[in-house]
Amino acid sequence: MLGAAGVTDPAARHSDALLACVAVSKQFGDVQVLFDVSIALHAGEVHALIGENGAGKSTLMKILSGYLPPTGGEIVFDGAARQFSSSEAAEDAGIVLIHQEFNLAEQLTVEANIFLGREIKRGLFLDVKTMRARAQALLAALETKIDPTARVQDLAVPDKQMVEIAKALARDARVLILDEPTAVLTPKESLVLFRQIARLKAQGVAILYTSHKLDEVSAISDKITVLRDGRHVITAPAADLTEHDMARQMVGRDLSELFPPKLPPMVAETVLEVAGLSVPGYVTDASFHLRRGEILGFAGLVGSGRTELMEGLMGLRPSEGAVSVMGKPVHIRSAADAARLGLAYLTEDRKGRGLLLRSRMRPNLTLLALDRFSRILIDEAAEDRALDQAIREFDIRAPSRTVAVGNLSGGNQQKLLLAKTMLIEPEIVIIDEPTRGIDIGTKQQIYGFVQRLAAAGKSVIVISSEMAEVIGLSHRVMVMRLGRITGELEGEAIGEESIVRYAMGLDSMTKDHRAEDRLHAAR
Amino acid sequence: MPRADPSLPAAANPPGRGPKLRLNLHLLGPLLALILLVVLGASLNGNFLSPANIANVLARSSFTGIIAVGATFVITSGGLDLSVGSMAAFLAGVMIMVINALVPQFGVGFGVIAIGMAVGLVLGALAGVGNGLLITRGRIEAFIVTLGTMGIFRSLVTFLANGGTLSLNFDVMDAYRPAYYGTVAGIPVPVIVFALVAILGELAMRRTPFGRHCSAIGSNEQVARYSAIHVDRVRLLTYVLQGVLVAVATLLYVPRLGSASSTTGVLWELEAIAAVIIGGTTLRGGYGRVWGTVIGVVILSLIDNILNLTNVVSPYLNGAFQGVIIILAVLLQRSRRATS
Amino acid sequence: MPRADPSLPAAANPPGRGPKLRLNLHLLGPLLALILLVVLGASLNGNFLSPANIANVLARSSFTGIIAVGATFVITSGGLDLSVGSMAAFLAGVMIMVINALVPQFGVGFGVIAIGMAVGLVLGALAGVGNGLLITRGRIEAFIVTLGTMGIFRSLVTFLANGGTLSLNFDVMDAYRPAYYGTVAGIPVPVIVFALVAILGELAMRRTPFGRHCSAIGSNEQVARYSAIHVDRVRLLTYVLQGVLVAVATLLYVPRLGSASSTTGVLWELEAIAAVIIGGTTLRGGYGRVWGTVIGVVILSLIDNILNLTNVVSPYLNGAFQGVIIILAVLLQRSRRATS
Amino acid sequence: QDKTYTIGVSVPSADHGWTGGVDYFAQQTIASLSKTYPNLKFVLATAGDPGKQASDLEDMVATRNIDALVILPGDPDALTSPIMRVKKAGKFVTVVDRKLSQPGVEDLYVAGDNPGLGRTTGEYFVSRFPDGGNIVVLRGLPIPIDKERVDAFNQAIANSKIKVLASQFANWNRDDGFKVMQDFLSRFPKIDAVWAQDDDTAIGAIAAIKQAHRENQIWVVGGAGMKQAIKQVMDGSKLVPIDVGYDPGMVGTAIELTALKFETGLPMRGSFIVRSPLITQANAAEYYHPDSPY
Ligand SMILES: Nc1ncnc2c1ncn2[C@@H]1O[C@H](COP(=O)(O)OP(=O)(O)OP(=O)(O)O)[C@@H](O)[C@H]1O
Ligand SMILES: Nc1ncnc2c1ncn2[C@@H]1O[C@H](COP(=O)(O)OP(=O)(O)OP(=O)(O)O)[C@@H](O)[C@H]1O
Ligand SMILES: [Mg+2]
Ligand SMILES: [Mg+2]
Repeated sequence: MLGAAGVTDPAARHSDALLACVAVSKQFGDVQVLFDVSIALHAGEVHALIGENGAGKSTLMKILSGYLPPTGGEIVFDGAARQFSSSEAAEDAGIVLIHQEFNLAEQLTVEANIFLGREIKRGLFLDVKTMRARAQALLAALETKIDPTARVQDLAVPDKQMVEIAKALARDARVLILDEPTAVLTPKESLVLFRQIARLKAQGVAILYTSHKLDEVSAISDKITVLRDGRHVITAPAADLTEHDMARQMVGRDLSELFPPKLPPMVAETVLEVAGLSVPGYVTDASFHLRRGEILGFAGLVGSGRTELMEGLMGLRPSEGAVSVMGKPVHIRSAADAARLGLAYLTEDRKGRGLLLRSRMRPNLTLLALDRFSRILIDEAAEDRALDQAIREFDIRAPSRTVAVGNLSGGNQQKLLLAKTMLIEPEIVIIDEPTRGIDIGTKQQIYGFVQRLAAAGKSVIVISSEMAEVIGLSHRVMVMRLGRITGELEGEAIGEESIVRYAMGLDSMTKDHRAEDRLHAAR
Repeated sequence: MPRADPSLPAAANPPGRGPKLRLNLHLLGPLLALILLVVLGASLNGNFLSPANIANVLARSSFTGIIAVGATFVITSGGLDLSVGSMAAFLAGVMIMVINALVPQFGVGFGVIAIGMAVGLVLGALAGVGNGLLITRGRIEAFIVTLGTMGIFRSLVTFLANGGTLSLNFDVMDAYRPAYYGTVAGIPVPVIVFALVAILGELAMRRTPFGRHCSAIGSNEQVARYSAIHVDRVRLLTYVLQGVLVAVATLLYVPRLGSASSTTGVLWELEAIAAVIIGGTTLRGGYGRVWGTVIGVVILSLIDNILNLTNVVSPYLNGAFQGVIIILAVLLQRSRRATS
Repeated sequence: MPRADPSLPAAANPPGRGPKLRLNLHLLGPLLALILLVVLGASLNGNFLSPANIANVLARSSFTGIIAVGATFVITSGGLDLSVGSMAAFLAGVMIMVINALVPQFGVGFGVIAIGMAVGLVLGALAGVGNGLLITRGRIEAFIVTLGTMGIFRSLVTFLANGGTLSLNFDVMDAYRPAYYGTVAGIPVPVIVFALVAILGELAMRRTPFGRHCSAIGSNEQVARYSAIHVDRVRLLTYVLQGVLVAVATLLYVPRLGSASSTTGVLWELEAIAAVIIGGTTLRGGYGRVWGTVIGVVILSLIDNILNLTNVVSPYLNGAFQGVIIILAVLLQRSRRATS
Repeated sequence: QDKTYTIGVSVPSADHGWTGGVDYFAQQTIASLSKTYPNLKFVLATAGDPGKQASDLEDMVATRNIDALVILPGDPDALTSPIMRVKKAGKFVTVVDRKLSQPGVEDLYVAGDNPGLGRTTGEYFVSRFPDGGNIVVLRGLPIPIDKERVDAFNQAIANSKIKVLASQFANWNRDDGFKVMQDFLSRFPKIDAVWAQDDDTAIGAIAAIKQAHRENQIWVVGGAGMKQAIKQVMDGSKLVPIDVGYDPGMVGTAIELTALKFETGLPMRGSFIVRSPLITQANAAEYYHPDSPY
């Protein structure tokens, strides 16, 4: 259905672009992050913007949608140079941005968020009935079952993203800009989104889209622009770029195979044994074990309770069940208990649970491992050394060491979070969505890092909604469904189809439920 | 609710037992505390439930009540106003002076009172504008601004009264008295005004964009800004509303004793904030409910009333009983919520 | 004014030219206000800069100063303690009663005073534990808990004093007096204690895990919890620290006036909170600096001192001048930061 | 005389009507004395709590070089020690109204008579209720002054048949007088009289009594001699039959006496007691000053 809109030659329509920026640059303090970037968006066209973490994608999108003023260059909208004084002005013109970071008022209901600032009124009063009905309709179109009267703070991360998308759809956009909308979505939900994008495109909406999932990019976009270090590298029809090309343009060199070959798992003792763990309301009776040097994947659909299981295990949620670490039964009542036993957990919610956005990198990095840096007083020099090392080891690209973490690009925040978690040198590390928002080059580094950890005798649990990641990394995979562990796969048996079978429940396993097929169908 | 994919669990509602029940108990928390207090009062003194006593308590609640409705909006949007008590004293003082000054010329009549009222309301709004502009334009913490204006208003009224008491002209007082002591259909006028303000406030909070914007700003200012809400304007409006409501409270206060002095309205700000929080609004902003505030105000008034209706161990310990009851009233809500 | 980056509040590092310069001005804001006040004072009265006056001002800042250091931790971790003033009165009352009761048996001596001090410190810690547990275990808003205990402590001291004043045995007073009026190397003892508390506080805030944990909790409790911080324990500790520091302030207060009554420590809580905020700590938590608080306290003391240096228009307007200066002091920092 | 003298005046801030009167009279006296004696300078400070008042004394000594201090100590026990320090610094000290906890500190004592106020009132109540009566007491702020008055009152009525139904703090404040009285009226069907201790409180109490239409069954005694109350006594009100004076103007007397010491060089020493007189319809005119704010 997407193909119906057709793709025209981009060069021919450059002049009649709906929204364009010409030679735009942007400086934060002394640091320039965009250099003379030009890009043109056309009605009825999906334009993808790709680049490494910190390349300036989000910044460019914010400039296009009036959230940030450019420090140079101009914005052309509808054929005329426009200076949007604020995001309101841009939104009034029909330019809508879905932020990379959540942009929802947590204490308000889903419906209130969707219509925030654009409430429908009857007389003086809100027309709650109409808004609720429309919200319901929008959410239904997105194939989610989110209750419009639920408070956003009670939603899971992917559901929040769907609300965010619904909010944007409610605003009658002429230009829709989406900043990594699928980073927190599973393939199934992504497909729903892509159908909406196709619908809007057919209606003549111009769409700018960014993602680190290059398969998606080549599946849905008509045109692709690559940014590297704040500079425009290339704009080309999607058909002309393979995923491999994209990656090379982004990184500036050829990338080797994404997943390094798996090392055979050591034949070693069990370091973690979980029996009958339940997290009331989320997980029932989960049992599994983890061996030294092993990478254990956890797969499942959104809402299958993987996060809650691990949070229960880590003492971050009330849970019951038997846990033993290194053969000794333990009671983990808090993250501190877990840390003492050598367990670390990297949260999937880096903004809400992972990082202090207003603080700098240094206090964030050492927060979890602070006792390693202090007798009575904190050794700030040692902290600085740790930061140096983290920046090197995880390739964190920050404009300066003193920048507030909230001003780092999303991917670099994720790297910092990873560095923070690893700083306690855990024996067992649980990584929830490790590469969320990470560019393809860095992904590779992270995979390599995980494998080195395992090779060094540490044990790793990887929760991921990216099937390829679970398959490519894990020695063994546990699959969850509806809060229960429904399957275990090992070695050769690990494969997309087998995982999906367990994740969906065997009986509902039919061909067109398969994520990969959907992706192709969308194209 | 249509389910798009039967293989997925219900997304929004966690599968735990009875989310509805939990919600209701959270909602009913302050009400429960109120009911317990009423039962306590009734068991301690037979006159507690007499219509006269109930009318007294409610009428007295009306001043801080009306102010607290305003405070609900201020706090919901993440602000604070410490100046309300002194502002009330100041407005009352000016109103009295204006009316007294007009009487020689215009005689005693409704017109003079109306002018006095109008002056009070306008001045209240202006005071709110002052607070609001210092906070939004000046970018100064609301705590500091309103601590400052609290001192300023209090000083001004002391200065105007020359350290003493400003008293309303005795003849005007007679004409104005019904505004506090009068009843309509057996209900004291201040209670009616309070009820009106509360109902309008609840409607505004729950059913108007303004109310929503207040919670959005209190919940996350940046999100509000990104959602095309004029954050500064809404925030300013909450302080203006607060100022106007302080003036409304003053309109009812003046006819009660016909005087204003440096002791008028002392600690009303604490009472108002406490009522707002007891009612379930969060001090950090983002969520507010006016009806809860109303119950909070009545709870606080009842505590005083009950202490006056019984012989406690020693009047020196009044404050201690108040403190304990306030904490218990809130603890009750919390633990109910936790165990349900 | 350049449009601020909407993606983050201006907290850590606002964009625009010269982040270094701006940072320094933000840092130096309260200091600047202090310097201006000193210049004002010196120009109004030649004796302002006399060692005696400076010693007086600093010595009397020490009470609220020491308390405000504690409040800096409480507020940084997102809490609030309204009970400190009444707590000080209560602790002073109990200390005096204990000492007076011991004198007949043990005579006047350092031992008796030491016991009194120990009782004060232990009781202060316990009071802090009480506040802290109600807040962390009881899950009640700090505002409500400490509003309640504020009433309770105030009542208790009134009760203990039987509505009057508790006075320290006059002979003990003679022995104890140097704790306030004495000097070491020319510096008054309370100033030395205050300086010590401030230095230790600044170190604790900036260079210990405890200080880091406080700001982490105040800035995002969830992040703190996920970072293996015992949120409730740290929060409890801030209230205990606050209680102990209130006790330390009381140890210096008792030898000054030798008495405690229901008027002791009235409004110290407001003064302490105001000092903390003037000093640059954010009321919503997440960022605190002890040295700023120290400057805030001195600024507040200086305002009183300066008002005593000259004949102002009317003593009734003192409060207005205070209010204006407080607002100006903060406005100055803010606009400096904005325009630089 | 060419030599100039500075007199420091420290009084409590106007936190209720009576202290408002004190502040007023202090300012008036200072204004008129400054005019009469150009060589006299005055420093006036008002304080809300004992700590602030002690600070004011320090400031007067350290920065204003006072020669004499006139002080109405908010809490005399707490201020004894700071006043002694002023004395030790060689200043002339006049204490007003309240007795310090140590004898012999002050040079001059212009004393009010708080127990006297309670006693006089109590005796009046006894005289009105030879066969007993039900009364309620509205107290002031919980500070020593209130206690002295109430203790003396209780002593005066101890051997009578008067029954104190209840007593509660009304903070020398009209609003609190109104509230507490409203509640007492709901609680007790039969009240014969009210001791409100203060005329402001009495005004609040009277408003509540009128609201309940019980003004013919109850009478009210306030205290301190506020002009409105004295007017009512003068007019023969049944509701307010008497008042008991407690003149805030005593501070003015003290300032004048202190000024005279410097102007006349006479040795000023000793105590002047300002009585708390019973003000009845017969003598009310003597105490009525319509121009005073109090
Ligand atoms: N407000 C700001 N202040 C200072 N630097 C900033 C600010 N916002 C962004 N930056 C910097 O600008 C650069 C570009 O960031 P941007 O968020 O645009 O990257 P991105 O391409 O979206 O990366 P990612 O894929 O990780 O999301 C980064 O180095 C970032 O740290
Ligand atoms: N705070 C919350 N309140 C109520 N329900 C929640 C909350 N957080 C999550 N849920 C619900 O709990 C279930 C499981 O959550 P979640 O989606 O995090 O599981 P998951 O398997 O970790 O998924 P993924 O890791 O893919 O996001 C979902 O039904 C979700 O809607
Ligand atoms: Mg980005
Ligand atoms: Mg998850």
